[in-house]
Order: sequence, then C-alpha cells, then structure tokens
Amino acid sequence: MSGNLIEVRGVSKSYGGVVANKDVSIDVAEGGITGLIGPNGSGKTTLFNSIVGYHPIDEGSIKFRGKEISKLRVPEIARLGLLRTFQQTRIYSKMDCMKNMLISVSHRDEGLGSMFGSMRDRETEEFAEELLEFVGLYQKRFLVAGELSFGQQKLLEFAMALMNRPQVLLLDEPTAGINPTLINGLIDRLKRANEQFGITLFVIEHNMRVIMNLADRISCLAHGELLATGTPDEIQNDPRVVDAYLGAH
Amino acid sequence: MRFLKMDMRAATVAAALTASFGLAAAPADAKVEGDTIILGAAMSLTGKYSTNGIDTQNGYELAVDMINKNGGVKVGGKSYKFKVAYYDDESTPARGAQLAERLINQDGVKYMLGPYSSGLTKAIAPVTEKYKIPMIEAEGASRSLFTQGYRYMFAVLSTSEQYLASSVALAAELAEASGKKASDVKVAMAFENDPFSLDVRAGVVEDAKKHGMNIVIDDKLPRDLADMTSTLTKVKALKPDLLVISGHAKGAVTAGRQISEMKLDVPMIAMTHCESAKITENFGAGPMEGILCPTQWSETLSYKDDLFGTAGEYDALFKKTYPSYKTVPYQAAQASAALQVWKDAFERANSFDTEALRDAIAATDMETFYGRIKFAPEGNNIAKPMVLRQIQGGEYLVVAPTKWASSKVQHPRQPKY
Amino acid sequence: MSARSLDLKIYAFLIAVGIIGPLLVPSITSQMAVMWLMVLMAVTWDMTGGQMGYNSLGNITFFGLGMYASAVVQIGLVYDVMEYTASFGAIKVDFTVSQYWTGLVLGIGAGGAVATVFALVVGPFMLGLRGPYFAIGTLGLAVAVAELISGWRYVGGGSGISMPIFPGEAGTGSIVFYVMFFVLAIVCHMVIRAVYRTRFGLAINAIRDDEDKAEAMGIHTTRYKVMAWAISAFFMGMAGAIFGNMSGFIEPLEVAFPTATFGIFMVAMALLGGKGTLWGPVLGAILFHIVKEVTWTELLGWQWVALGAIIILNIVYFQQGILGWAQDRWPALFGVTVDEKMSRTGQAEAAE
Amino acid sequence: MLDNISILFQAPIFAVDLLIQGLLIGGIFVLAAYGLALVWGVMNVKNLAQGELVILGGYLAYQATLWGIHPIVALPVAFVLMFCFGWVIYLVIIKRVVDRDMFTSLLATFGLSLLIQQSLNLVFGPEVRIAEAGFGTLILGDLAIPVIRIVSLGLAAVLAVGIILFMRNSRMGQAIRATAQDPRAARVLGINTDRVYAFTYALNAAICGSAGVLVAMIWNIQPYYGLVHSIRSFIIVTAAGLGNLPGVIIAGFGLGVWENYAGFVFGAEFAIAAVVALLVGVLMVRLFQLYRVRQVVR
Repeated sequence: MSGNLIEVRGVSKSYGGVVANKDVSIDVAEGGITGLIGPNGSGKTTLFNSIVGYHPIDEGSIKFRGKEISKLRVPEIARLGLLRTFQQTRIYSKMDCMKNMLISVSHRDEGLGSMFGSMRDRETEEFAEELLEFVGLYQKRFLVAGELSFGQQKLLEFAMALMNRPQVLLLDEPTAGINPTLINGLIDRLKRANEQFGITLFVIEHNMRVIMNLADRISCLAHGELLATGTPDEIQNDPRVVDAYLGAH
Repeated sequence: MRFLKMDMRAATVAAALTASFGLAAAPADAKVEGDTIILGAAMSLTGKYSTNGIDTQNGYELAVDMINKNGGVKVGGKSYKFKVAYYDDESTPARGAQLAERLINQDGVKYMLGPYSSGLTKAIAPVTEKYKIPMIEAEGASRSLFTQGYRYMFAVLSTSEQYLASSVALAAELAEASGKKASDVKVAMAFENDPFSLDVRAGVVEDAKKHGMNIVIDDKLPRDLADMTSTLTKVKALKPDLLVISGHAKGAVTAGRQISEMKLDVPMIAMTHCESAKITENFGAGPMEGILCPTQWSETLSYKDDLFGTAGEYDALFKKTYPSYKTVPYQAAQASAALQVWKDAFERANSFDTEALRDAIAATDMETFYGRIKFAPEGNNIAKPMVLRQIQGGEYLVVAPTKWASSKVQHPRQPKY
Repeated sequence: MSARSLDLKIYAFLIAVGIIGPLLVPSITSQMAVMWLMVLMAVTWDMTGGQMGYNSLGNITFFGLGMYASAVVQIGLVYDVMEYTASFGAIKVDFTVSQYWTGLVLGIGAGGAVATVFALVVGPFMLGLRGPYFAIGTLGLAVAVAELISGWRYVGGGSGISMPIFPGEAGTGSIVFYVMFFVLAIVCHMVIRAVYRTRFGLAINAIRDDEDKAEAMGIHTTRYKVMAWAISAFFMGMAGAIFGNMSGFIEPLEVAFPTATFGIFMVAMALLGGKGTLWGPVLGAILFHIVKEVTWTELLGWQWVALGAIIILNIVYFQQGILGWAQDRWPALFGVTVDEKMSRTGQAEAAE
Repeated sequence: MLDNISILFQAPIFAVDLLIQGLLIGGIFVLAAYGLALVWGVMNVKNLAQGELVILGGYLAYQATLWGIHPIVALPVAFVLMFCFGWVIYLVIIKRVVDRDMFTSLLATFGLSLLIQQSLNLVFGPEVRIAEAGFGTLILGDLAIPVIRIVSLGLAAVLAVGIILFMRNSRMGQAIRATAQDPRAARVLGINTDRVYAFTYALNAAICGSAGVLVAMIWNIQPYYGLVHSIRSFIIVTAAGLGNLPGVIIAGFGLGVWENYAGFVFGAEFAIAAVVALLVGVLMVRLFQLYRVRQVVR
C-alpha cells in the first residue's frame, strides 16, 4: 500500500440542527478496500455525499491525493477520478446498455472540441463490451437499460463506474436489494475490479458477512461519530461496535 | 424488417405530402366567374380584432348586397355581381400576409379589399404590391402605409395621425382665446404600444411641437392593458392641460373607469374608441362629461350618395340588416364605402384589367354617405376630414371641425363625479 | 449501418419533395416555406426538449432576436436605424439589388449569431433551473424579452419595423425564401443528426435520463446543456431572420415573439410526432402543418379550441407521440434487440 | 425615469397613493397565488391555467351584470360554479397527470389554458369586459381611493380567513394537509387521496374564480389576459416557497406595490416587463439559494 488516497479530517455536517456527522476522520488507503459500517442513520451516506461534493461541509477537510476537495463541486470531483454509485441505483434508463457505457468514459481531459468527438472508436467499444461481459450483461447490451431487473441495473451501474477508469470508487450498499444467491458473484467482481483494474474501493455495507469478506480495513460510525477503525477482525470483536448495532436495534 | 420500417415511415411522409398537393389542386383563375367578380379579403374573424373584423365584414357584405340588388356593376355593357372571398387571418399579421399570397396565388383573386387594422394592412400591402393587385382598404389608417410608395393600395379613411391631432389644435385655439399662449399648454400622453396608437401619437407629437407645447408625460401602455393607475397618478401629480389617450377599446375602458374613480380634474381629455368602449353606458354620462372623441364618420353628418342615401339612412339600413347593432360602428361604414369605390372604378375603367382599374381608382373623386373620396398620389383619402365629438349630457355632439359642428365645445370639461 | 441508409433514403425523399413540390404546384410555395420553418422549429425544440429533457417554452425568443438582429443589420447598412424607426415607417429606403443581398446574407448571419450569443449568455443561468422551473422561467424570459423589445425605441418599439422589400420580380421572393427555409431545415436536421451521433448526443440523453447521475459521472453538464441550447438558438435565429424578411413587416408581440402560436406549435408538433426521436418532430411538423392548412380556415375560431384540446389529448393520453408509440410497439425496428451471443467471444458462459 | 423618481420625492403623497393602490390590488394576487400554492403543494401540479381560471371567474361576474345582478352577489355564485368546474377539470385532465412527471402537468394545464381562452373568446368575443360595482371613491385629502378596491380587499380577506379556518378545522382540510405531507401515509390512514386531490383542485378553481370576480370589478378582463395572472401567481409562490402562507401574503402585496411603482418609474410600457423580469429574477435567486454548490475557490 502506498499511502492514503482520501483523507477525511474532522468533518462535521449538520442539517438544520440535526448533526449528521461530527468530527469524523477516515483514511482510505490506495489500492485497498475500505469498509464503512454503522447502524441506520449513523451518517454513512452523509459522509459519502460530503466527500463527492453534494453539499458543503460545516467543518474539517477532505483531501484527495493531498488536494483539498471539500470546496469542489460534484462533476469536478468526479473528473478527478473519485466516483460514487448510488444506494438507489441510477442508470440512464431510456438509453441502451451500450450507450450507458459509452457515455460513462472519463471526462477528465475533455476539451470543448471533444464534445463532438466520436463515441464509436473501436477501442472504447471493445472496452465497454469487455466490461459488460465482465458483469454478465453482454447479451443485453442493446436493451434499454430501464427494462433490466434491479440486480442487473446494479451491475450495469458498477460496469459504468469501471468504464470511467476511476482511481477510487465509493459504493453505497452494493448488495442492497440483490438476490442473496447473486451476492457471492458480486463480491467476486468487486474484488477482481480492485485487483485487476487497480481501483481503490470505499464501500458502505450493511451486510456484515459481505463487508468482513471484502474489506481490509473497516470504520464504524454511530450517531454521526466515528466509533472505531481497524481490520475486520478488530471491528468484529470491538464491544463498542457490537453495542452500537445492538443498541440501534 | 428493415424494409418494413422504411416503408412505414416513407409511406406516412408520402401520404402527408400527397395530401398537401391535394389541397393545392383546387385553384383556378377565379377573378371573374360567369357574372360574378370575386374580390378577396383576409379578415380578422377570430382573435383579438374579431369584433371589429366582423363589423368590417358586415360593412362589406351590406354594400355587396346593395350593389348587387341595385343593378350590379356594369362592365362592357354587361351587369356583374360582386362576391367577396374571405379567409380568417386570426388577427395576426404573419397569417394575413400568407393568406394574401394564398388568395392571389392559389385562388387567382385579382381585386383585393383590405383587412382590419393597420398592422394587418402593413403586412398585406407588400404582397399586393408585389403582384400588382389593386387593393382598396378601409381599416388601415396608419400614415406609414402611405409613405412607402405603394401604387396599388388605396384607403377610403383618414389617416391615423389626424385622430387626435385636432384636439391639440383645439387646445391651442382655446388657450389663445383665453389669453394664454399655446406654448403654455402642458400635454400628457398615454398611448398603447401598438402600430395604430403610436401613429396617433406621432400626429399628436407633431402638432404639439408645432405649437411649442410642453409634453410632460409620454407613457406607452402595454397591450394587456388592465390598469393605468400609475400613469393617472402621474397625471394628477403633473396637472397637464390636455390629456390624450389612445389604446383601442381596452384603453378607453380602462381610462374611462379610472378617470372616474380617481376623479381626474384635467380640463381637456381626448381619447379614441369612446364609442366602442361604451364609456357613457359603463361609467355614466356625468363622469364622462366633456371627453373629446375623434371619429371617422358619424351618422349625424350630412354626407349622402345615390346607393345608400344619407349617412342617417345608411345607419338605419345597417341596423335593420344587422339587428344586433345598437349603434353603427364607423368601421362598417367605411368598409361599405370601399366597395362603392370598387364599383365606381370598374364602371369607369370598363375593364377587368388590373392596370386599368388601378388608374381608374387613382382618379376616383366621388361623394358617398361616408364623405367625399379622392385619393392623394400616395393612396390616402384627402377629401374627408376627421370629426371630433364631445360627450355632453351623455350625447356625442360634433364640435370640430367648425364646418360640421353641431354644438359649441365645452371647456374646461365639467364632469360630475 | 441500416439506420444510416434509412436516414439517407428519408433525406433523399424529403429533398425530392422539397424540390418537386414547388415546381409542381408553385402556388403553395409560401405555405411549404412555412412548413419547412415548422420542421426546423420542431427539430430544434426537440433537441433540448426531447433529447435533453429541458422543456423550453421560450425558444421563440431566439426566433425574435434573430429577426430583430437581421432587421437592424439590414437597415443599418444603408440608413440610420434610429431615424428609420423614429419615423414610424414614414421613411422608405430604396435598397439597390446588391445592397439588399449583402444585407440579407449579413442579416441572416447576424440573426444566428445574436441568438447564439444570447443563448450562451443566459444559458448557464436558465439551464440551472430544473424541470417545471425551467419551463416557466423560459416562458417568462420570452415574454420579458418581447416586452422589453416593444419598449425599446431604437428598434421601433411597438410600432415595429418595415423590412427592405425584395427587389426581384413578383413571386420570385417567395421562391427565394422557400429555398432558404428548405435548405436551412434540411441542413439543420443533418447537423443535429450528426451531433446526436457524437459524444454530445449521448451526453444530452444522459442528462435527460438522470442529470444528477451524469454530474456524478463527471460529465460537463452545464457545458453540454448550454451548447445544445445554443445550437437550437443558432438555427432559430437564422430562421427568424428569414421569416422577418419574408413577412416584410415585423413587430414584437405577434411577428417576432409569438409565444402563443409558434412558441406552442413547436412543442405540440414535437410531441405529436414523438419527442426524443430523430424523425418524430419532422413527421409531427409536416402532419401538423398540413392539417392546419387544410382545416384551419374552415374552423372559424374553433381551431384554437381544437389546438388546446389536441395538446391536452396528446399530453394526457398519447404522450409518446406517433414514432414514440411505434417504438414501444415494435422495439426491434428501432434497434432494441437481445444479442443471441452470450459473450464477445461467442462462448456460452454460465449465467450468474 | 429620474424625473419620475423626483416626483415621488417632491410630492410624497403620490408615493403613498401608489403604495395604497398597490397594497389594495395585492390582495387579489394573494388569492390566486394561494390557490396555486395549494395545488402545487398538495398534488404537485403546476397549474399554468391559473390565470385563465381567474379570467373565467371574471366573465361570470360580467355575465351576472348583464342579467342585472350585482357582481358582489355573483361572488358566492362564482365560487360554487368554479368549484364544480374545477372538479370536472380534475376528473377529465388533472387526475391523469397527477402522478406523471412535472412537465406533463405543466403542459397539460397550458393546453387547458388555451382551451379556456379560446372558448371565452368564442363566447364573449375579444373585447375587454368589466363588471361595474358602481361604488364611489373615498377622498382622503389628496388621496382618491376607489371604494371597490377597499371592498374587494375586504372580501379577499374574508375569503382567505374562511379558507384558512376550513383547512385548520374541517375533516377535509385536515385530510388535505395530511395528503400534502405524505400521500402514501395518508392513503394508509384511509384517506381517499383521489377525492382530496379533486377537492383541492376544485377549491383552487373556486378561489381563482372569486379573485376573477374582484379583478373584473377593479380592472378589466379579456380572454387573453390570463397569462399575466398566472405569471404573478408563479412569482409569488416561487418567492414565498410552498406551504408558507405568510410568505405568500407578503409576496403578493409586495408584487402589487412593485407593479405600481415600476409602472410609475419606468413608464407603463415596462410594467409587464417588470413583472416578468421579476419572475426570472426570483427564479435566479432561488437557483442560487437552492443550488447544492460548494463555492468554487481557485
């Protein structure tokens, strides 16, 4: 591992009096898979939103590769190579899968001229097809994305994120709503994405089994505050984490 | 599959286009059919001018009827009847221009009658001019129509800058009579922001300048006019000697109501469209007392001709033919006059040739129930004056010009709010 | 590609119709000119409305601005505009033939340019509004611009401007303007079709489907949105310039900024044909215009009631439009297919 | 323009006059805007036919005067008739667009506005119409205030208070408020949301219609005058925000005053431009407020 890709330091965020995050500090190591857990309403998604630029933070700093990003806006952060998927899966529902993929290329170095550049060069198309095959949607590539099943849409969203060749991918509950029999395949693909494509992952997950399997470091939030950080084993055995989960139930 | 798709789309488009040719298959050279002379007109039968458009159409139709009943039009020893082909221009200039093209190009019309309003006439005149089709119009009063060098357009009515200019002259006259200078008169103007009213305004501005008067307010009223509180508040603040207002019927309604509500004490108020706005009926004769209203024509004037008789007789005939009218709008009278000019021109030219007809129209000099008609080289009627009437005791009495005046002007006005 | 050859065939057909139509039936030349204008309006509206999901009710602004820009340029070349308009049309300027043509060409160019610049300036603000706010905002913008122009004395305010008179023989003017509209409409559609095939096309579709997602994926959304509006504006501005010259007399509320007629027609036509499809707006515009020309004059006032009813029926009961409906009915015809192959290499892979 | 401003300073009585006239007319704007806030907030329908409902109410008052009925007597009748009309419109059109995307409701109501405009034009013709109440003018020193404006502000207030009490206390009012907060929860609680929607739209039509009666007595009406009224309602609701009744009231009076001052200072030709420009301005301000931006530093 070669240092931290994302460094969150002392971030606080409240919505009209309700404190969602309070003094949270988390590091996301480059090349690794970092997990974020916590009971419902513990501020996980708020933290994600703060990182990717959905709202201003009240206090603290967020750095990406040492660069302060807490004042940048969503597309700018995305163009740096920091991408997120949504808890409620979001794809372009009226376009076919292939087009969904093609428009998801990185917009990092896009100039005004390339707005009207061709999308149909062989290399891009092949990469898109490769990724669709990777998630098992090759067969459906000319179907309208909105007509795929929920699980398939989730896979498509994941493939779209990979198409962007991000440096780090923030996944908000990738297994939520997915048929349990498919979960193992998904975990496998996430791991392969991490290994093959070298993409750092930062994952919110509810399913303990999944996250323990997947992540190499895990942070736990409760009531908006960072409770603990450590390896899966450490977290699993941390009484405060157990309390937080039990207390929340 | 692909062929099916193509065929389907192609077939739809093809069907659509065939239909568009189908519609064009009808035209014929229709200037004279049998014993009927076809005149064409784009008319505002719907949209915001439709009331006046229909007045105009009724005027046209009444005259067509009377002419056809009384021996028709004699050309080359044969008697012809008039018939007017109308299209609805929806009160929009762009549509009017298109329809004029359609009348001339598709329907083969060679003789045109004007549409309603200056705006429409402005849109149509370039078309008739282009095709060298003579047009006699009765409702486009804008002076700018007669500075374009149009050869084929003639208008039976007085141009719009004369509408309220006479009130400025009257104000100057009254000021001098009371020992003041005309240049002391303060004028307030409120004109709707449309071609007609701005033309009226141009006449007022010109005459006010001539007398060296001071224009203290120059407001343009919006077209969706519902409230002139802010303008009238300004009037109260600046106390002008003359307030002139023009904004079609809606301007007169709004002004009438708010003059009464705000108890405006301006000594002289002149505005257009008092009659069509029915201001005395709506707001009472008392508050409206002394307001000056210009008109193209009045049934009390002593004009007369052989077809309709006197102005009063035209008035009676019109009311009998169209019983829904309580008063006859001058728009209808001038429309009827336009057809009399056509008849006269056909008979003098004794030909259907458009050039010969144009020359005959240009040489028109005739008396009608609507007044004398004689065209300037530019095409406007220079023989008939604008008449200024004043509301006195709920009646519209002619006060200027002196030749036709039936009573003395009341000054300052004495409203009873 | 099959879609491509089909498109080429339709173009060939439309061009053939466009050339043969007026030759065969010269008397409908100006009606057909307006038909091409309608096609252009529907196609450019659909670019933002259908393909990008930004339903503008104010694209007519570009039309009017183009018209006024061309008027100022054409008259300004040979005369002082202020004096010309201050006389309320009393001054008649005689343009020489070469002055007229230079003015016309420059005027159309200026029309396109001014409208484009306007779109580029207000675009970043207006296009920040989403959904209904955008529709209401653009409607407000159109009304505001029209009112401001009608209060602006330099361009004649409410009394309008008389345009230079076409110098040629009677009848040739309508052919010239016909050709201009025809060429402009076809070129416009070709340009738009071409840009839909680039990254631009995918990007605006993505914005339509989920703008937040598009932002989260790093797409320069504002840049694409403004560019799309500017392309519409460019063609609408030129069309306005031509229409002004064809009309001969322009004024703000009814000729230049007819929000309640052309402004609504373009939406209705695109919806009728199927918004968000390549040929839907063309089909909708042609059908709408033909029906309008054939029936309009017979309906005496009811046509407007009918128009309102059609919009309601269209939007409430038949929102996808003709081609949209066809696409739902026969998806395979529009390229929506399941590939038989399971993978790129053709080997069957065990499904998840 | 500067001359006009200087008049206001030299003779402040006219500034007061404009202020009073603006406030008096603002009350009517509040009514129509409140109706819009209601349908927008409860059923998420952006009703572009708002102005046409106002104008329709005005024509009812006009028709009443033709029959010799005083327009104020026509007010409750118009309220009831417009309520029924609104209910029918809901069943035919609005019901089918409630759950659709927002542009659908906007465009469908735009179609409705065309339909109403043009039907009015066919029935009543394009001329401006008025309903004359025949009240006098109240003279207070240099101020001349038409009594009808005071009366109509009073009527508007009575109507508004009545509606607010209704929303607070009646079962239907509570159901409407519950549905506005969470339609699904309301349905679970056994509220017939379809009926609630129908009632809300009908109530909106009735409120607009009543406002229209007042407009016909104070200003004038014409089939095509609806759009400006719609735009006014949108300005007020956008500026005030949904569900903010005090905000609607303040914005409504503010708009009335703004119109009068703008007409006085810029000249009447810019009065409508000033209103519409205000709409665009308000939208822009909202845009910057709501924009989920982080300030761009660099």
